[in-house]
Amino acid sequence: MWQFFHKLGSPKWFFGIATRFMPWLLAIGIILLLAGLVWGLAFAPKDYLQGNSYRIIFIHVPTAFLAQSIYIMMASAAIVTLVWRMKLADVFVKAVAPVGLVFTFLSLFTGAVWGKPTWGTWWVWDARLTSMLILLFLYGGTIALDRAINDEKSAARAVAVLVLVGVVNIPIIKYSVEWWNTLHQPATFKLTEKPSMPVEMWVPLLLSVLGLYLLFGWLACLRMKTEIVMREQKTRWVRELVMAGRG
Amino acid sequence: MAFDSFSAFIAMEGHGPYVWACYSVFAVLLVGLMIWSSRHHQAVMASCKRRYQQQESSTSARPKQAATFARVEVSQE
Amino acid sequence: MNADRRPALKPVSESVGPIAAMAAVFARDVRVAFRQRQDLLNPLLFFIMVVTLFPLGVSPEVAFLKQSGAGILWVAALLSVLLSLDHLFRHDFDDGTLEQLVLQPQPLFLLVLAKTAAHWVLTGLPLVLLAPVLGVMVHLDGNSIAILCLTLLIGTPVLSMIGAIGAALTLGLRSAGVLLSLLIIPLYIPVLIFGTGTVAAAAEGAPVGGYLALMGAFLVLAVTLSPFASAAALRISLSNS
Amino acid sequence: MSEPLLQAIDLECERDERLLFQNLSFSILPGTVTRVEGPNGTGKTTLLRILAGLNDAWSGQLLWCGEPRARQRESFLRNTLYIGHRPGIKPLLTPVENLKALMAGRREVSDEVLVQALAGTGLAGFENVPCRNLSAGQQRRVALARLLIADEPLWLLDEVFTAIDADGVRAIESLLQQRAAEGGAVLVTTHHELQLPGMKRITLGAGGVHEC
Repeated sequence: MWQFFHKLGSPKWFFGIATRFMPWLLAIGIILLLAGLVWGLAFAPKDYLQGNSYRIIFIHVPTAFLAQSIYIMMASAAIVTLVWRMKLADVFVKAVAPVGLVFTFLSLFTGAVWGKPTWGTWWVWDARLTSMLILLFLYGGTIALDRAINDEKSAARAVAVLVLVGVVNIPIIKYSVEWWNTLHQPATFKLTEKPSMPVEMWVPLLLSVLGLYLLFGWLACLRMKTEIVMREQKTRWVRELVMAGRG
Repeated sequence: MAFDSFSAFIAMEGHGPYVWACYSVFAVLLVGLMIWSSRHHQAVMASCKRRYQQQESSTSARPKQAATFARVEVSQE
Repeated sequence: MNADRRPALKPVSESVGPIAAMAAVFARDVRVAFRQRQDLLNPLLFFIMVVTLFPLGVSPEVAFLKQSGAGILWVAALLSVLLSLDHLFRHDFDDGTLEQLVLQPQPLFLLVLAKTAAHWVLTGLPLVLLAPVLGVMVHLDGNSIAILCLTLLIGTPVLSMIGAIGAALTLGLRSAGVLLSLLIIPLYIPVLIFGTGTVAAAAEGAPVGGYLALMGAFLVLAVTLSPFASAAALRISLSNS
Repeated sequence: MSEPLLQAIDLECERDERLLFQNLSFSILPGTVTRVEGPNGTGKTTLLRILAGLNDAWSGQLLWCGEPRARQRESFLRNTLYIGHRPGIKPLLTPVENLKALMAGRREVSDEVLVQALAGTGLAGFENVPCRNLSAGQQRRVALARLLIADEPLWLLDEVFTAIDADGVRAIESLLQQRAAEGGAVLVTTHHELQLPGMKRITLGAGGVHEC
């Protein structure tokens, strides 16, 4: 177990594994995502309440889901960074934060555009959208802090502390935003909450969530590899790898 | 197929602009992020390679110069 | 060699206890602050000025002010706490007292807790005391003012506690002030929501005991957890300097 | 009798992509003065900050009284006195208040002792003047007054002689020597030529900057 853990922390081992898995992640990810989206766009039945605008769900929900789970993953990696000082963990936090930011932005953007035909306005201070907006701020903060600290190791540890503080706050933020929402806007109808979703709707949704997850895996591997090469330039194995043109 | 024709598919009963705007922004950002990340990776690899090659060509490190605090002559024109 | 004078290892148990060490840290910060009273006044003036901007910039109508007064006061208090946070560790960092603080044979999180408590007494508490005056100026009624002060009393220590984490993380960085705000404002949102929401609920005649208890829970959570995060962040920032 | 207080094994530190030192091993024994030497930028201050426990960016082993330092942090901190080149003097407080605050977490010291210590550094009569009204050298002396009352067996002093006049330097030299004779351990970085018999040396950056 400990040996496995140690191996998992070795950048060299990760580099090899990532290079081997990345084509599969990319291929299966693209296939699943395209299948889910085409199905959702063209074949799924239209929603009896919202009409065709609901088709935005097939990208809104996956991006929102990814945005939240990326933050949770970052927090788990942050614990590993702080407790075990594992190199790969802070590489992960740094590599993945901008991806999380982009996905959060996408879920906000799609949510806002969806709001126009549904509520007749681009932006509603709805609980979900507001929470996502705050999540966007949290991502922005981690990236800004990371950029501001020159020393890589200190930056990684400082960001880890910030992400942990953030993840403790996320449930509190969510709860308080929902309470605030009921205080100011009693009973608006929610974008994604359906009493029951027919199979023709949730299967493509599931496909696109899975596809996007795999593509995120590909992105994370790629960006981690870049980060590893930058950090481990002085080691022999990176030198051999770069000179051989692999990776 | 939930639509009768291709033009109905594009129009989506008036919701087309919203749906297609979302999907296109999504596609542009996702593909852009993927391309940018892989370009960046290749650029980092290339710059590392250049640095290694430079190091190999100048194997003998320059001897360290002692500080003299000599004034630098600047021609006054 | 005189064997008697040989410096022996001092057991930790014989050094000063953590409570006395915390008291010393607290007393020094308060003393330094009172030697430079202008710095104490600045957040208060800022608080008053921000509140003044709303009647001037939005509307002086009584109805508007009555409705938004609590929110205005809360936002202004939040901003002025934010403004003062930059100094929390900066002077100590610049003159080296922070290094000596970290090297004290005491649990660092307790010392950080003492420093943060001093920060609240010097900035948060005066804001709470000033709030009734400004509450009258924005036409809040007596009950609302009382609830507002109560929420500020519970809420401003939370602001100081969370803010200390940000101040420790951004210590020694360029443009630390702006960065600090970016990191901390999202974390302030729950306190702001419950602070103003409680006043709004009270104005509608709803019972507010539960909300106040919830804010108290925030305070307990902040006091128990944030000193650890601040202490860890301080170590990281000092290690980097 | 001469078990090392602090022992460094294979210390390595990299800072801003630059290897400062590597495979650095030494022991600090009671009753010795050790000088850390090296040109500017070779990591003297960094080494002292690592030894003091301020800098975490190192690898290798540090033993305090034969055991890993991380496991007995409080004992290490209680028995080590570090004075950095930012000496921890608040300009708004008086010398007595400053010293009191600096000693507060360690042990209680009466005001008379502090006044005596200040007099010993040549600051008699300045006890109650805010430090911002003192010169740089005088402020430095306030910090160094701790050396006159310190009971910590290990002293880590970074650039102690900065801004101190010639007489002061001589007096501090003899203080360090006396301390070593009593059995204390002192580690200093300085650019002054120290005239101490039996002084040990740790030389950093030998053969220029380490290049990797």
